[in-house]
Amino acid sequence: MKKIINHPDHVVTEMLEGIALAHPEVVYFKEAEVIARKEKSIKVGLVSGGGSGHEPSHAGYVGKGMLDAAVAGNVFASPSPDRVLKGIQEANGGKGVLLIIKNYSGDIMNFQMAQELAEMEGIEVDHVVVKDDVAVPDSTYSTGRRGIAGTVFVHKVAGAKAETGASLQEVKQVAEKTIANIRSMGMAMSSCVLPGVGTPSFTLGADEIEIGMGIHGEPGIEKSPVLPAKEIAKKLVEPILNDFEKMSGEVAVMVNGLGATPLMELYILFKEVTELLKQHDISIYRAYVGNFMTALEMSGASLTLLNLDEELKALLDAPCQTPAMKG
Amino acid sequence: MKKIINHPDHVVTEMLEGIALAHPEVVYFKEAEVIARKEKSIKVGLVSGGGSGHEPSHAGYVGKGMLDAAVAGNVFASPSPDRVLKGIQEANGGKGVLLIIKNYSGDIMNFQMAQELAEMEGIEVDHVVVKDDVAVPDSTYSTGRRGIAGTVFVHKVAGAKAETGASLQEVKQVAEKTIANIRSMGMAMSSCVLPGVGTPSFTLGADEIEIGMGIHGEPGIEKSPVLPAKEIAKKLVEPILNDFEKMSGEVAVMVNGLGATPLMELYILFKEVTELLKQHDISIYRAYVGNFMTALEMSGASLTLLNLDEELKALLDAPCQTPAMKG
Amino acid sequence: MMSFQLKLTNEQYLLYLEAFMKKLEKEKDYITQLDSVTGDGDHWVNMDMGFRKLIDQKSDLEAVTFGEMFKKIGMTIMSTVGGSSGVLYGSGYIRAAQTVGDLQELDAAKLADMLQAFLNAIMERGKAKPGDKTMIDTLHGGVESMRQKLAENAGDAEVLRALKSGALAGMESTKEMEAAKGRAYYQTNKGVGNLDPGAVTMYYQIEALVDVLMSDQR
Amino acid sequence: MMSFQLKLTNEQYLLYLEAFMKKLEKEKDYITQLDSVTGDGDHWVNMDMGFRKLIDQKSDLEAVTFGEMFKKIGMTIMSTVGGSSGVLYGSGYIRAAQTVGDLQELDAAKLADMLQAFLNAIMERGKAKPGDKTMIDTLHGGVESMRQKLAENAGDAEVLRALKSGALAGMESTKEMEAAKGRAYYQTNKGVGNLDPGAVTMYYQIEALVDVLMSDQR
Ligand SMILES: Nc1ncnc2c1ncn2[C@@H]1O[C@H](COP(=O)(O)OP(=O)(O)O)[C@@H](O)[C@H]1O
Ligand SMILES: Nc1ncnc2c1ncn2[C@@H]1O[C@H](COP(=O)(O)OP(=O)(O)O)[C@@H](O)[C@H]1O
Ligand SMILES: [Mg+2]
Ligand SMILES: [Mg+2]
Ligand SMILES: [Mg+2]
Ligand SMILES: [Mg+2]
Repeated sequence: MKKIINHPDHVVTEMLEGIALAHPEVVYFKEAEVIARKEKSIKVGLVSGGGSGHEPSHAGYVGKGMLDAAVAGNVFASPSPDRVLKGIQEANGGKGVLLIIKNYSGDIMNFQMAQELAEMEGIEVDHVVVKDDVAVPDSTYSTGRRGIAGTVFVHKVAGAKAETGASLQEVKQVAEKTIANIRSMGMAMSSCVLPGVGTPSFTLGADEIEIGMGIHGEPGIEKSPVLPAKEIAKKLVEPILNDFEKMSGEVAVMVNGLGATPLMELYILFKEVTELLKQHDISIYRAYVGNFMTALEMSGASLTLLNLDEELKALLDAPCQTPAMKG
Repeated sequence: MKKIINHPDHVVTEMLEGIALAHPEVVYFKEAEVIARKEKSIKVGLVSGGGSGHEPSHAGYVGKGMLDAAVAGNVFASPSPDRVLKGIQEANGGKGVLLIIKNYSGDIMNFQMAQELAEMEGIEVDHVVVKDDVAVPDSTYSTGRRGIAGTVFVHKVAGAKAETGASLQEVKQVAEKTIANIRSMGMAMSSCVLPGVGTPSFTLGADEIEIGMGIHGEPGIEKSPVLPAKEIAKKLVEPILNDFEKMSGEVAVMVNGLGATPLMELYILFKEVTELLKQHDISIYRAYVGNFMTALEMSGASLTLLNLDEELKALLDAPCQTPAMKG
Repeated sequence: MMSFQLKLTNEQYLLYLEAFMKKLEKEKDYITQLDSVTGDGDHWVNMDMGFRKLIDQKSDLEAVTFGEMFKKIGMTIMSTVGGSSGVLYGSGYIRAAQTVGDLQELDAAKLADMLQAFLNAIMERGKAKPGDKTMIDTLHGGVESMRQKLAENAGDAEVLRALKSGALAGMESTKEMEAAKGRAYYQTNKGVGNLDPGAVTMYYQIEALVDVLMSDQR
Repeated sequence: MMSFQLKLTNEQYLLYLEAFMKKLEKEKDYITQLDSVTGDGDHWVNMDMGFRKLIDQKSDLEAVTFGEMFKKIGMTIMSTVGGSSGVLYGSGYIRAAQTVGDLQELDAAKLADMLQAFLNAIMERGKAKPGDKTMIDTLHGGVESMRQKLAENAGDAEVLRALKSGALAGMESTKEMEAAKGRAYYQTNKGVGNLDPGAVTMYYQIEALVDVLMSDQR
């Protein structure tokens, strides 16, 4: 295992220390493994989080226009409720807190528990659960669809809404609308290696890729020999389009790298996705190409479409200023 | 070879098409393989470029506050002078054009030829050569030090200066001051695979890393067993500090991933760098942690320090709006 | 023997925790192996880390109400056990804390209420029910048979014996179940033929509790 | 034979390009192998791609001044040959274009001026000099011996023969040189014992040019 780390037990702490050192606009709470905005304001607070290893998710999205706090678990393991509680406390600006949870049973249990603890402290808390991955109905860690890169769109949209001074109910509503309009699908070309384990989490043949693989290496739906970018795009676009009941004809597109895939390839994949969408008369309002929710050094990519209306467009376009997303 | 591509011969064209589709503020000139700003303004034009495979360098830095045009060669091969000429023509806003060249003999020859062609057309052109890599005095492709990730600082600083309406001479001056104050050092943990070749460019043992390796896989100065992040940081920081004749005590730091190294590891490395700099009483004015100048899917990282004065700080802080750098 | 009256005190609870810890230490390999077959193999490590921390902080748990004690235990377990079991036990304890409030002692009926609240919290948190091949089966088996004896107005000793035997039966029933929750769900054989590790450690706890309480009887 | 007067026309130049192309096609494996030993093995591919493109676009090069022709050739080579040789030949041709301007024919002195300009441009572009084991050695050898004959007021035929033999000697001299420029520089043996591929293809060009010009003489 070749990794730039000191000790597998310290990767999360040291990474978050690095994030806080690199980005003085956020602050790090040790032990709770929480990254929160330094400047507080009176608005609905947004908290997300989950296992580490998906950087820049979620600490990279803490800042103006997106999250107020991100809570990190150990690598690929949900953060415990007390950590999430700390995140909630830090995010609380008096107008309530919304938790954005990815649909993994560990995350669900830990975040909901934290919500109850926070409510016992008198903080108003609500939550939404992102389940954007159309690959498999249930998975190794989830009952129902997994939550993957589409979660970043929820951070962006809900974050922009909260920034307007909206109520917890209103922020939750737009988050749920966003979730209802997101579909994702991924593929992997190589495994990742957990720092504490040291050997690959799964293996693929020398010329094999897996369609539908999850961001922790959970099984997908199909193994296939290496395909041209054009064909990979089809394998990702089609199940997504088939899954939408109806579409507005205008989408935001995210082509997300899983960690080790060069940006060159992500742009090539994006180009192929564009062409397929054109064939379906779907136009791209905004595009995101890069590493948004990774799986350590896994190679591969996921595609996310967010079906847009005027409200979502405006919220996507609203300014944000976070370590990993600015504009 | 597992890559999300259609054909090795088309990777550059398709990638640049993807970039232009994803970022409507830039425009793509086919055949010349140039990405340029869509909106022109009367200012000194900035052009950079070089072989492809280093994304987001350089097309990702085209936009307000940084470059006006980026010229792409084939993977790891310099663009020909006619391509660079097209970049110059597109960047020319009437106040002259500055070429930011990385010190590789191919790039030097092709960019200087392009400069002469442009001058024959009556465009005022000047150039600077970035040679920030302290690892080796001469390399496989360069006479003198190689130009690597520090080049991005030159784009940022010169770009901000040009945006102020400064003259070509003034922009060149600040670019040269920046170059004189940049030092970089890299290390690699695995090879990359050129799309047209299909096999790794070099090999490292299962537990081996190479200090000082170049961004095309050019030999470094030392092979070593895998080291803890703390030790890797030392191997990068020390030769850089030793190379500065004098320092202001305030630096911008870039921890740059070579392509396949997870952001988690880059932040851990950054944390270690911070601690070493602290020991030397050097404070960090601004930090950049991410993939800025990659080498396809090589794993590893480079460190760049930019020694700052008030002018450089102000120019680093100036706004920019490009696909890969915003703020 | 008929005159045995259950009065669970804070002190006894700490004795019980130590008794459980002793048992757990002994069964390291067995529990790890069970979770390796159906899950990710970390159940023993998770439980051990959390309960060891509890014992270390024992002095914090002395001379407080049951409500406070359970809340503290819940919070410690939640943050140190980790994994599914951490949040499930945490939820159980925190709900139990609400049920027992500022009581200093628990009688048999209150113990049953407390265990029922514990069970309900786990079922809600885990969105699971008896028969899903989890720790729930053990606790549910124990609570059901305990409540039946209580309804029959049985003596406390009989009630406690029913708690233990019901829990044992519940644990054993997981062997032939197909997992519906937790990792084993996604294994092709769904864990049939293996006890569920969480069901086993839950039994160790009930067994230790009953044994500590009954030892007073002699 | 003494009365042979060199008058290089645009037509002849195209004949020469075709003659060179024929030679190049024949030597594919040889040139590739030379560049594989000292460089990255692409010199033949680079040259072949560029000069084939030139021949394809031959009609554009007919009936124009030497200045225009050389500029077009330079631009085509620059964008299609690629590698170091692309920009080096491109630079040579474009500088040569400036030297010959709107001439329709070149005499021996003008040809020498043109080749000198070509050589100077390559040396400046490549920051290299004779003795660095590059294409420069061939061209420099040819130009020097040509100019000497011109200075001696030798006849045109003799001047041309000197160009060719000087170039051949220049090319051959690269065999025992250590490379200072180009990739071979970074090889441990620095290419000693091998001809430089760029020096060889440069010789093929000079040889083809002289042969085409001399064939008129017969
Ligand atoms: N949703 C659930 N509801 C109730 N119990 C569960 C649930 N999921 C898992 N468990 C219990 O937790 C045990 C596994 O705990 P542990 O290994 O510590 O956590 P993890 O499964 O997160 O690795 C299982 O054996 C099972 O008894
Ligand atoms: N700096 C230089 N100056 C002059 N000639 C050079 C220089 N660098 C390389 N050459 C010539 O170019 C030849 C190699 O050309 P080619 O293989 O086409 O390009 P590349 O070296 O970029 O792969 C060498 O054999 C040498 O003759
Ligand atoms: Mg487990
Ligand atoms: Mg686990
Ligand atoms: Mg070559
Ligand atoms: Mg080459």
